[in-house]
Amino acid sequence: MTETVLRTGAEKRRFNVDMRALSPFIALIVLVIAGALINPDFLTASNLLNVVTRSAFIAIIAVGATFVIAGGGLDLSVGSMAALTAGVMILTLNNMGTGDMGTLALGMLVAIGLSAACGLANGLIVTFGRIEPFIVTLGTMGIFRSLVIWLAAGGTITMRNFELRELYRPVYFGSVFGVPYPIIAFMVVAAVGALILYRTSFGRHVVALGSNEDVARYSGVPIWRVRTLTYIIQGVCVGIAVLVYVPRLGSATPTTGLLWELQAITAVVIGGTALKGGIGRIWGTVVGAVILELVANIMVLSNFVSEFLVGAVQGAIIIIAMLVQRSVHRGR
Amino acid sequence: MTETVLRTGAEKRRFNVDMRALSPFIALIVLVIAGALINPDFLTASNLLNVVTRSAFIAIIAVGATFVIAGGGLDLSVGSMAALTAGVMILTLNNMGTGDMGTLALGMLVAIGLSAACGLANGLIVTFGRIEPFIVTLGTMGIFRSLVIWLAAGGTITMRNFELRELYRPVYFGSVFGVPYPIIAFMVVAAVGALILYRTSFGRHVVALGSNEDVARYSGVPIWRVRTLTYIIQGVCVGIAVLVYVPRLGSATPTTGLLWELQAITAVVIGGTALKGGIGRIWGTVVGAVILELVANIMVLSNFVSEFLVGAVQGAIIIIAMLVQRSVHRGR
Amino acid sequence: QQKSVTIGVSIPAATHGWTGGVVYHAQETAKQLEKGYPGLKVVVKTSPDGASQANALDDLTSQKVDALVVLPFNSDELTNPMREIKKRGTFVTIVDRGLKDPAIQDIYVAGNNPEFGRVAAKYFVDNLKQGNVVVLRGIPTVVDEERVTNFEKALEGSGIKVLDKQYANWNRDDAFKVMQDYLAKHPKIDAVWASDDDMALGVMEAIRQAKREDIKFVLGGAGMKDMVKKVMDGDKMVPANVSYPPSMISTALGVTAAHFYTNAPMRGTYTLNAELITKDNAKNFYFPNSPF
Amino acid sequence: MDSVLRAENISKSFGPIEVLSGISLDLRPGEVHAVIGENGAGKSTLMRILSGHIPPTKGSLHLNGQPITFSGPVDAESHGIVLVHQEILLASDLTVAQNLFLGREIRRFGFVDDKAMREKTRAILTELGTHIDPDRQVSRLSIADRQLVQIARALLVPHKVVAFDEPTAVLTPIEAESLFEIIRKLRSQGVAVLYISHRLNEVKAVADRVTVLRDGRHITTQGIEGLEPLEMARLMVGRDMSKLYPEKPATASDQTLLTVRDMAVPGFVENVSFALRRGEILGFGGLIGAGRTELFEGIVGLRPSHGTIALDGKDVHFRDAREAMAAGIVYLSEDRKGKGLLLQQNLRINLSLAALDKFTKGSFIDGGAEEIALDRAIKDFDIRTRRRDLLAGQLSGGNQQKLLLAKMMLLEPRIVIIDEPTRGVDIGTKEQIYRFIASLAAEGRAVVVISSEMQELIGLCHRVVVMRNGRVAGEVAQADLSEDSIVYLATGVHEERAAEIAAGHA
Ligand SMILES: Nc1ncnc2c1ncn2[C@@H]1O[C@H](COP(=O)(O)OP(=O)(O)OP(=O)(O)O)[C@@H](O)[C@H]1O
Ligand SMILES: Nc1ncnc2c1ncn2[C@@H]1O[C@H](COP(=O)(O)OP(=O)(O)OP(=O)(O)O)[C@@H](O)[C@H]1O
Ligand SMILES: [Mg+2]
Ligand SMILES: [Mg+2]
Repeated sequence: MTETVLRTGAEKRRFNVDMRALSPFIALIVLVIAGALINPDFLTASNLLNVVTRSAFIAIIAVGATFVIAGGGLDLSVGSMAALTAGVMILTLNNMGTGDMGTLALGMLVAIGLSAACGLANGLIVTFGRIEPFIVTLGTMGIFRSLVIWLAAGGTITMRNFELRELYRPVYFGSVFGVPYPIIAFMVVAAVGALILYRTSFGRHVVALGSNEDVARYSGVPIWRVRTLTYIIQGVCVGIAVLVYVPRLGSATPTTGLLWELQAITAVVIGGTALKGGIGRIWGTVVGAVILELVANIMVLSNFVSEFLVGAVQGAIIIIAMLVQRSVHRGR
Repeated sequence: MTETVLRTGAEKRRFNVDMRALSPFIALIVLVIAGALINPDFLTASNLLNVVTRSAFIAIIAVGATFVIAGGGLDLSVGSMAALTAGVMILTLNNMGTGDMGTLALGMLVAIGLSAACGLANGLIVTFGRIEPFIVTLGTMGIFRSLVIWLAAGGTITMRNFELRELYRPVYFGSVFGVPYPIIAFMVVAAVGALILYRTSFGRHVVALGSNEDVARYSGVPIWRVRTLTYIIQGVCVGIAVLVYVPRLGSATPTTGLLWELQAITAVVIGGTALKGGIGRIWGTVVGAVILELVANIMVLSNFVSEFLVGAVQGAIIIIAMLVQRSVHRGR
Repeated sequence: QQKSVTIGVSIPAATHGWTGGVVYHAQETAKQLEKGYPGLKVVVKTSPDGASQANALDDLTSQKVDALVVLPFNSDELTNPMREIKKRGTFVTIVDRGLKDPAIQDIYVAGNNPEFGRVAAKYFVDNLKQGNVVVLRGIPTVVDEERVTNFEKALEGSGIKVLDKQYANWNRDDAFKVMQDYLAKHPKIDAVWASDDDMALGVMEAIRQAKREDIKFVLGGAGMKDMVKKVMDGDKMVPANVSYPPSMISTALGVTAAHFYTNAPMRGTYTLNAELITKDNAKNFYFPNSPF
Repeated sequence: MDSVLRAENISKSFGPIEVLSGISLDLRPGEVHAVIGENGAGKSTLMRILSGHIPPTKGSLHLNGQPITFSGPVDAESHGIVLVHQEILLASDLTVAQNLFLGREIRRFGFVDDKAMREKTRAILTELGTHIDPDRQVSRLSIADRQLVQIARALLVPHKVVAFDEPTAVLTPIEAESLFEIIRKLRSQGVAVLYISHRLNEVKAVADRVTVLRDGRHITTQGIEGLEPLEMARLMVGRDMSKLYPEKPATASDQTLLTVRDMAVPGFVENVSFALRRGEILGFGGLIGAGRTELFEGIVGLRPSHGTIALDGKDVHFRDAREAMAAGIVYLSEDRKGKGLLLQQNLRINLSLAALDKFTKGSFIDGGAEEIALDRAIKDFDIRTRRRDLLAGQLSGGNQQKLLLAKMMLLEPRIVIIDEPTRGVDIGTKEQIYRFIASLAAEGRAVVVISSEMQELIGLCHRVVVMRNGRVAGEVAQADLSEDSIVYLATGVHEERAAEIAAGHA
């Protein structure tokens, strides 16, 4: 008899957990409906594809941020890291000069390598220096940003080789069966991220680390390695985002990636990952990134908000979206 | 017998604790020495007074942030809140028109009232909406910032009344016995803050809340009230900072207070308060704010860093300062 | 005899294309001038916002500079601090954004932001005559506000209608996004005022992606070399530009240095007006070595 | 040389304080070796040294006759030595199965094999006699369930030595019995079991040899034959412990202080009514999960609940613990680490937290008064701390419980609700706490004792209400108090018999 009581309890709970993971999607749907009401152009395929496509950078970066945050860390340097990586990648491409696939591949390799190295640096300082990640990555944020500005001598780093640009352009603007590459890229990154976070020991260890470092240590989790790896994953995600970013405008400026860190963290939190660590929701994060971009899109499409107040409405919408999510939880 | 063991143990322990609380001061001293080596002008009384004086805004705001963070919260909206408060205060002063003390006092009252109200809003949404403070205050950050932009119609809000400006100027530029008012202001704010945090039930409750919300709840701590109050204190601190800020530049712009939240949080963390809550070090925070301003000052005074790389050196110095602190802990 | 003069330079940090250009030119000119005038020392300092700039000014004056060349973030904010500095007898040169109290500035190298908006508007009136334009604004600042209000004022009474205006923060990425959204929202746009070359580049990518034929041209501003090159080459989408050279800081530095090393007093206002760059005069504005 | 693990002259100091001095201990395969001692005697510290969690300051360990030093708990585990901690060490955001296999996940094709882990988890939990859902998040388990998960985790690796640090403190007799079954099985497999408990009857039942520690020193190691609990208690405390329970105070009156009617806590408790009288000690019995904790959390406003509560005949409703406290009702949580004490703060701050108003002069806290109160609490509740500036988390488990008691008693409540008052408390202190509870009743206050220890309910209470599945199953009056009567009501076996008892005395 007790048996049945316990069982039903468990059933009920599992359902609840799903609701919780679903709630970002609900917020998304509410937003889409709101958007459609505000402007009929909103629901056109091209607009929606545009929005999702350009949420790709933040989504990809935020997948990495999900690892870092689920592991109890924080990375504020991603925006500057993206700018630096983009800058160095373009400089590499420019210096190679030739407009063939090989050059492009080399440039991509450099980008991924550099951003992984930046992530490694963050990870090592955090783990071995035992300094709050907030401070470490704030510091490296300044360092990376300055390096771009210095490389660009205050100006812009632009892809010079026209052939190369045309060769590379489709990576942002092209599509297969109507699905733009950036969307494919971020779905793949999210899927791989989800696979790693949910289906590997490493992912398990990340969450355990974020949940309770002592327990993780006693359980034989190699915490230093795991923590450093989360930052490296973050770095690699930044690198991938840069690969998709560069073909869009073909340049890196001192403003590239400004405030991306804030957007990435926001996407992660909207997606249901707790900032204190111990929970990681990759798909929620991706939805969070799309939500952010949607809100901005709706703001431009709507006609009744003065451009001065766009930020206010945007802020209010995000808070309201979170309240909606909350009430969904509690309603259950 | 046990008794004697008790006492000496206590002695030793207290010393240990002091070392930890002292480490920001050690970082400060190291920086001062570095500054003196880099430029002899650094050690002039006027330069040092300047630096400490202008660290006043961030220091005052960071005292409030210490409460919020010690209580397990976070407030990203302080920079925009400062801009909004400054804007509304100046508009009030302009609309009163008269250049007497009464007007000024009214303006000040409006400033404190408004910022306290902003803090209250943050607090209520966080506590009753049960949303991550990160998201809530990111939202209100956008809202407050937009409101300034809207009030300024994209331009600047400037104090028009010349008499009033002259009347108000000394609040930033004046001094008693050679100590500028802003320094007095921030010492008073810090002292009051320390008194509240360390010597009142409310302060205890804040720390308890940040350490473990459940324990606080089971111990009869009115957690909603306490949490909301920390945000209100943060608001009031922003208001006070604005009172010191406005006479300096006499205007508020859409870019006023940009990134102050980051600086305030950095000051708090440098000062030894943990971002996860449960510890609050007011004096450490103040030192943290001074350290930040010192680093910027040293950057301006030094002549061998390319302008493009200032940010990099600044970031590196902050990380190194934290490493120094850490090794001081561990050496003990 | 050796004359020892120190000039402090305070400018905004290189946070976007144009200010990046300013920093570059300031540094280059500083080197040249130091070479040209023995005994001259030029100290260049950048600041990320108005309050920091006030701090940097304090710090510079505490190092006993003879003259200050300042490109203020915001003239309202800096008027007071500059007055303090002036009182101490420092020679003051202001660039681009004039102080509220003109008595403070010994030399004023004026950029003309209202004119920047007006010149752009005139180009639209002259070349489009009739039609719909969309506007991308910069970062909410006085500079942006002066440009945009004067642009709109100058359009009044013409057949040109501003369909939409949004902030894109003088940032390519933001401009790209805002333009994508404009394109989704407005079926017929005749031209775009991007008000800045960085933003214009983002706008053009968005247009190219959407393959829209209705847009006749994009007018940027500030004379970035890539854009001037396009004007020179006769690009259909970029028929013109409005100059707003970041090198104005060089002019200011040169004049200030000359004030100390030549006997002629150099006080007064030097206006560098916003000028329309077209295919005909483009080569005068093209500096391939500048980073901007 | 037939010892698996041998400790020689182990000493351990934290700073200047030596908490273990010169302990030697040898463990033979196939024996259950109990370690007993007062709170703070150093039992847990010794276990942590044996299992590699902390290094000894002096002395050495020998595994199978070879000297060995462990680099950490993982190293010790790889040598077959595992420890079930006194405190719950689980990652609360992970599920049961994930915790069980943390750091040693089963993998298939490089990915974690959740299905296999779930099955194994279910199997091992069933063996422990529980049906915890392997996919349940640990933060949603009751403490008892968490303890079971922790035991399951320890038993998962191949082991030669298993140390249990007060495993039964949070378990009810039924679960404890399954655990003993497992311990006996381990013994028959040649595993050496270290067993710490304050329940001396259990020690008598399960142990082969007993080691007694007092104040960090080794007192004796003896075979279990002829060693009766009473003698164990004497060895531990250093004095005779003939009488554990005080006389039940005769102050139980007819004057009703608190009436609870139709109380419901959604999801946990339904339709509970009872009355509490002045000067009485009312017990609440039942199995784990019966909902006793939730009922009282609901009553004092710590959980959403509905029903009628009348205090002194007047209807009241508490929205939070503060209001309940103001009305003179305090609730002491069973979860002292999670809900009772701030582990990262020192004793003084913990002690005064609930009753801060009593320590404020003007608007400021009087630190001196706090220190005096701490001195008194240390004396009154016999909190064994060799340094008064420790963090609460550094106190031994039993002493944490005493600190929690001291903290709540500062409020001078009229109604005291104590959830598992003597969990992890040594027998000497138990006696003190019982006397203390009796004295509360004697002063005319009312006390509710929620306990899973039948003996405690029987020895201490005037009446016992027994709950089952969130409802009141019945009430046992003083004259009928016996383990049987409580167990019948709690489990619901022998339905007719239980109904009889309930009908006879309700
Ligand atoms: N990290 C630490 N720092 C300082 N003292 C400590 C620390 N850990 C434990 N102690 C002290 O060591 C002594 C022994 O503690 P231990 O936990 O071993 O006791 P115990 O015998 O397990 O008691 P209990 O039965 O209450 O669990 C106690 O006085 C305790 O306060
Ligand atoms: N936070 C929670 N969320 C969901 N279920 C919970 C939670 N805490 C406990 N439970 C479940 O609620 C039931 C009651 O738990 P609990 O053990 O606290 O009852 P109890 O009668 O007080 O038992 P005892 O006092 O003997 O430990 C159990 O089935 C437990 O698993
Ligand atoms: Mg113990
Ligand atoms: Mg319970």
